[in-house]
Amino acid sequence: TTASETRKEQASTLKLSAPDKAPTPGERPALTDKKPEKPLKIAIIAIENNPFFAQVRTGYDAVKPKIEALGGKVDWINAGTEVNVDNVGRAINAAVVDGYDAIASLMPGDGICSYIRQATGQGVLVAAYNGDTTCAKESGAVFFHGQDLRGVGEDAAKLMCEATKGVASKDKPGKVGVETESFAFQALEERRLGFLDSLKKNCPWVTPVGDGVEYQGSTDRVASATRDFLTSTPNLVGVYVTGGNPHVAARTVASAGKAKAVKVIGFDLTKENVEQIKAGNLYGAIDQDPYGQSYDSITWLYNALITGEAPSPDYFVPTKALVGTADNIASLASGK
Amino acid sequence: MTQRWSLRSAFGHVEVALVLVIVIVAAVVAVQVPSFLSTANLINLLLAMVTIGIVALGQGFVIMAGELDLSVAATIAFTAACAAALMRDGVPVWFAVIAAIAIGSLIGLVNAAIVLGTGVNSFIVTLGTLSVVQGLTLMVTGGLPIATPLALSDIGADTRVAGIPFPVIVFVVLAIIAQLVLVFTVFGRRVLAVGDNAEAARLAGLPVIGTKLAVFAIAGGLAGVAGILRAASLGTAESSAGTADLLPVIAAVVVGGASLVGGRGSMIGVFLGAVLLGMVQNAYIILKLSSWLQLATFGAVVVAAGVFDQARQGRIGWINTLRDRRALSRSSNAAAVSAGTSK
Amino acid sequence: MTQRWSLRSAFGHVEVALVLVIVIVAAVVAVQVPSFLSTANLINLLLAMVTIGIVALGQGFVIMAGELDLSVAATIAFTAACAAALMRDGVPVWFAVIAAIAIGSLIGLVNAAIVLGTGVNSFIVTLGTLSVVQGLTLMVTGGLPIATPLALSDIGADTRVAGIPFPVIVFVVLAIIAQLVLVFTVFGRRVLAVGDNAEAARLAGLPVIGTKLAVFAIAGGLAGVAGILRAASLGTAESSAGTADLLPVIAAVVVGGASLVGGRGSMIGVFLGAVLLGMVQNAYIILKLSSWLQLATFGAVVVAAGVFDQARQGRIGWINTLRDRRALSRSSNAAAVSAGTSK
Amino acid sequence: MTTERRLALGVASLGKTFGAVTALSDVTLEVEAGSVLALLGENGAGKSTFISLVSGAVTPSSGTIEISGEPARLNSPHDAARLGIQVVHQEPKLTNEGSIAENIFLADYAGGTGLQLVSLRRRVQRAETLLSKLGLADGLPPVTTSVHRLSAAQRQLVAIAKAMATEARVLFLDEPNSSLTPRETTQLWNLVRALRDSGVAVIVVSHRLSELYQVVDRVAVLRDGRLVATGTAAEIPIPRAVELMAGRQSAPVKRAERPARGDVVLQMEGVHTRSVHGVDLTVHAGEVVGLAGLVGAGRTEIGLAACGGEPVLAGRVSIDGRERRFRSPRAALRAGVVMTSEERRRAVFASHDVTFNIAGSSLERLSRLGVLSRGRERGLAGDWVRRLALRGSPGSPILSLSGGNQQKALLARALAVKPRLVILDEPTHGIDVNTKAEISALVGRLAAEGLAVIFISSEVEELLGVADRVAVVRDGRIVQEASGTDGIGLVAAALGETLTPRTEPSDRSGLPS
Ligand SMILES: Nc1ncnc2c1ncn2[C@@H]1O[C@H](COP(=O)(O)OP(=O)(O)OP(=O)(O)O)[C@@H](O)[C@H]1O
Ligand SMILES: Nc1ncnc2c1ncn2[C@@H]1O[C@H](COP(=O)(O)OP(=O)(O)OP(=O)(O)O)[C@@H](O)[C@H]1O
Ligand SMILES: [Mg+2]
Ligand SMILES: [Mg+2]
Repeated sequence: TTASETRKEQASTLKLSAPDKAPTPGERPALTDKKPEKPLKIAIIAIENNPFFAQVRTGYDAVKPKIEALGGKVDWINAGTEVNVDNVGRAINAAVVDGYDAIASLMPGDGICSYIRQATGQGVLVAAYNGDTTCAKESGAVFFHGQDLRGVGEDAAKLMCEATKGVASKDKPGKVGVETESFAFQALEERRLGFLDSLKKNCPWVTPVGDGVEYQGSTDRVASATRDFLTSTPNLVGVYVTGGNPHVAARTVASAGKAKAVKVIGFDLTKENVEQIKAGNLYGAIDQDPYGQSYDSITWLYNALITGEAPSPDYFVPTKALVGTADNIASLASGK
Repeated sequence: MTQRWSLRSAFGHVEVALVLVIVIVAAVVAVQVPSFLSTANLINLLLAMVTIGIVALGQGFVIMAGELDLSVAATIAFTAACAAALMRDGVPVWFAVIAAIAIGSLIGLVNAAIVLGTGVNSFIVTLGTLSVVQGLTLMVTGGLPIATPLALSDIGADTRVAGIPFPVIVFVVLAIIAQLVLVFTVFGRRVLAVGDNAEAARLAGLPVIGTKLAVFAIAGGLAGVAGILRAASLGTAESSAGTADLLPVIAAVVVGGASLVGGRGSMIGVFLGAVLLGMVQNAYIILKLSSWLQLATFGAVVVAAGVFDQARQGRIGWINTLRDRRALSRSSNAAAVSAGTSK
Repeated sequence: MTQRWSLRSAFGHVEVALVLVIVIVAAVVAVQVPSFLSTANLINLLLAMVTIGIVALGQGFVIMAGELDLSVAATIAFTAACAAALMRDGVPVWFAVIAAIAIGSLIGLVNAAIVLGTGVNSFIVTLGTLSVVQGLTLMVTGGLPIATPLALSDIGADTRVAGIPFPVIVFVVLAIIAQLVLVFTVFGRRVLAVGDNAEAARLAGLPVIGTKLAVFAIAGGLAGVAGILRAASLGTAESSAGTADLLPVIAAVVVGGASLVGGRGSMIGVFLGAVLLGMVQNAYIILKLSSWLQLATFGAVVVAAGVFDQARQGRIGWINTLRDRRALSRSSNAAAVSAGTSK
Repeated sequence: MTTERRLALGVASLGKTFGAVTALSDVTLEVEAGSVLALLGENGAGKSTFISLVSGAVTPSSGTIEISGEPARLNSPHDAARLGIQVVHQEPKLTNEGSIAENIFLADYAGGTGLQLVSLRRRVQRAETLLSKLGLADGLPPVTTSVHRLSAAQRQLVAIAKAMATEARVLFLDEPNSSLTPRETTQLWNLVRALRDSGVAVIVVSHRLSELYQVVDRVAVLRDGRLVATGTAAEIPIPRAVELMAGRQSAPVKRAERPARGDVVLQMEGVHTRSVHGVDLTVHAGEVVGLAGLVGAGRTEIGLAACGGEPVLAGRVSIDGRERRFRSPRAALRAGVVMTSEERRRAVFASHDVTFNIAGSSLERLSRLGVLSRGRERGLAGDWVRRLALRGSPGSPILSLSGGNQQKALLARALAVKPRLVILDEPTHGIDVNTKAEISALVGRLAAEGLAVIFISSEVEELLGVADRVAVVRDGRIVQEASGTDGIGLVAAALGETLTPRTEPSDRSGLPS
């Protein structure tokens, strides 16, 4: 059989009944108390080498004992050290071979959907988390739990507009430096492009410096690009960081004595980012509920395996996009 | 001496040594997780190394000819992006496939032309073109993936012949062809001669320039093949697929026993090198190793393969000396005894 | 002929060629954006290259001695993480700094010991240890950055001496020391001799093993220095297992004119190579280049620096041949005339 | 002999400059088919350059070349090969990893698309056939052996076989016998005669004039890149040729008077290495001990064992009466023992200048607290350049020197450390007659000052000229020692060969066919 035929046959393999309403973001979903009839195991595919995934790991650590108390089994599979299609795809394949009944997988890019298709084709229940949403659904994933990347890019732009109210206006246009981890990484491009679009819509007087620059995972280059923006752009009012380490940009702005004039916005409420928000160096960071990305996804997968019920009538179950700024950071941080 | 020779003929080829390492690793893993040796997993393992493996075959030719091509890592994504863009614009699939391979070869030819025309070390030239090709990929894709048409997936991983995914078949066939070319054709011998001693090759009238152009073109073309197969399997051409492949590709070639200064190597070795690396990556997922152990294990296997190869060739000087000394003292004891009697 | 010679003596050194390339790039950028040449921007530019530059000095010694050390890219993060962990546990700052450098050197020594003890190519060995050290970093940090105490930032980017950030001063001083060591000391000579022809150096009574141990130790130690300075500037030791620094470090050395096969190079060249790379990265922010042009420009400058160096040395074969041939046809016309008369 | 004069090669006003150096200028020369021409000249006279130009490896700066009466434009060695020009280069140009057979037939890979198939078995057969036809098979291991396992002499044999593998009209031999022993040289000359009689023009470069004159018909002498004389071998006998090469009358080199030998410096007792089996050897201060032997006999290995270059597996090595276990040549250097390599390319620092190469072993002496005194370094190099009449300035890149002058720089490196014992492995390899005499004299003088010398050479005559004692090595053992002027017979006998009496240049007899 050729692949085009198989692909057409898809989507019919999994039959779940959908509940009437979507779960409320933010609240932790309830785990069904039913025990599995036969041994059952669930895998979450992730990586483990950065602060964001450390938070994802805490959600996993919390849900694992609960499910194991019921007689299920949950495993964390390290896909490697870098989130890319090859690594994650390899891990999905390995999990299928290893006989997992359900897999929660990272979404490093559209390419991963072919692996998901393979897995669902073999009757494995797959959920997608963290990353892109578009093609996984057609590939048979039961739900996607994560950020609406373009949406949060737009949110970040709105936040930037608000942050720069005091320093830029129609009459006094300002510039924002964009730093992206990679121009070629899909999720980050969504965040970057969403930001640029929305900036144009919401406060056209704040414009980006070129397309932005790429820092390829190097903190040195976050720092140096920030310094370069500061020196080369007199009317710089903001810095937007799409990937990891916005706290480095915040710190660099602060040590240049420009924390008042230049607002730094990024993603994720990691320890370092929270500190910089508290210090007033990072204006805000948009969180994507990393705890829930694992906790919720695994819970829903278990429920689906036991009850045959999907978490939501919709495929896309967004995480709560918490925006952490100086105003609410104390309560947010203590709420964790 | 005889003992050393018999040992050498047993482990006479890098291929045999690698097969041994592979068997050992496989046995160790299979004891922990029996499903490691299931057909499905073995197929996964090969499938995971198709891209790296095919590109490594091309890199193998380049390295054996005494050069290095870092840019292939970017060519994989670029050719796939070009083909996907062409198909999106209505060009027939077969034509786009040929175009991808041709574009890859063209990049190879440009690399070779710069290297040969200016005498700049190929490491520097291709370090530069690596970046340029990455830039071109962004220009074509705008940073976002381009979906490929359904028809292309007929050459993707989901198409199986006798249960084996099509890309794996392509990889194996290409490895065999590459090995035959290297060993049995004039071109293959030229590659090794040019890589070994370009001056000697030139003086013997071998087409040094032509050979170097060819190896770079082959490397680029094979990167195109890899790019297309990857896009076909994934249903999309990624624009990122970048420098993550850089080191594994070179690692496969050198673990496969090729000399980094050129003149020596085997394509079956490259194939086995890729399989070994793929296997280790697969194993640590199956064994659920923690991140740090994954990295440490991977590194250790690379070093171990290198050491094993040296030991096999009897090239570890101090081991040889120790052995020789022991052998001699044994025989001279015997001699002393006989000398004692004769005196 | 004389003209070529005068040209050569003018561009007699790779340093001069690089300075020229740097001046040209700077001029081109400054014409568009005058602030490019502001003190603040020039300091930014140097500061951005401190990590890469310092590590490149160490890599320079290794490359000139005929080896390669890929693992330094991971040692930067590892040493910083170890130092940060020590400081977190209450160890005094100065001690942690020394420990970081010592740990870096130790990793270098381990690399050298494997290379020398087994004869495995240093590319393979350090490809392996690169991965192992990345693993160890994760083991130490658990993937989380470790904050460094405020006291450490006294040697960070925010501390300025005469307006110049402390790390930049360290970088410049180290580059000068490295150049002096290379040119004026016995050790420097040994490095170049060993890298040129290790077998000859051995028979000539040079301490080949000692020299190679030393260059790897220096490279590791300087990676430690770079790691500490980075942590001091960022206020935190990153655990990222990335290899983002790998290629730039090697690029700085080879753009700086060192021969990849060893035996030839200059530390001022390495310094200028790093400056050139940093300048290009800085320039495209200043010039607001689009994403794909950023990559393409970077690549083009790397290739151009290589070509410039070759041209300076009069090593571009076909240019020489053209010139020779033109000279020949002129003189053989003359000869034909005289031959014609003599017949 | 032949009635019609057929020109195989003609050059007119040929010249070549490298940068500021004029290597060859205004050479006009004709070589007949079916003749053997000796191309003579001191080191750096331009012999190799001449060959490079005529064989298409280097583009001339001026002049014209005719092959078989046709003007030829040689853009590559391939062009030259197509016109029937074959070269045995001074440094064998071989691929290291390739087998002997593959190297011999390397040129088979020259033409075509590259998609033709190669037959490994046929290549091996052809190589074996060719080698036994040429009589070179004895000196070489199986033809499937990789070249990197061969000694310098064996590589030279392969290079000769390689040149003979194709039908040549003009054959250049650039120092083909420089590491060959008399037996192999005789074999080679037989080959040359056979080729000459089949109408090939052979041009031979060699500094071993007495060997060379056994085979040549005509002689051409180069000096400083210019052709200074041509004539038959009878017209230019050896002494005249030597004079022409030097441009002056050369005083016969007298053997320096040496005081009685001093204390024992080196004592080897029952030394074993990989290929040395129980060697006893004593060298006194002020004594020159020669090591003679056939290719692969183990002379180099004995030297290496004495200087820490090869691990000693058993036995004792003592210096000045103290037992030493040198772990490396460095340790030996500290004890005053140095060795020069028989192979130039394994000994030069190729990307550096003459000064760097000469000072290589003396760095510690030229420095204080690890800081090198460049002034003293230059002084040292300048001294030795003068003492050895090295043609080239201390600042010139070593590779721009002619082969012989590179050899001098290497000699200087070893002697500059003021050793107690120096082991010279083929030190006059590729060195011209006058310089060779100078080197012999220098070695004599140094010995007279108390230096102990081991002198390894494949030229028996030279050995007997310089050595007080000659030890003959066979299969890793010392089988005979001889001294005095009548030693030559003994040594020759021990080597298992009769030294051919010097044949007259016009002698054409004794061709095996
Ligand atoms: N590539 C080069 N660059 C600069 N100078 C060169 C080069 N090749 C040769 N020369 C110079 O040309 C001159 C002739 O050298 P050549 O090698 O022809 O001498 P030769 O007669 O073969 O000497 P020998 O007997 O030592 O081999 C020498 O002065 C040498 O230094
Ligand atoms: N690297 C090596 N590998 C294998 N065999 C070797 C190696 N080096 C030397 N041999 C062998 O050791 C023996 C002694 O070699 P050695 O070089 O000492 O001889 P030699 O008398 O100096 O002769 P030559 O004229 O070839 O220099 C030879 O049989 C040679 O083939
Ligand atoms: Mg010569
Ligand atoms: Mg020898």
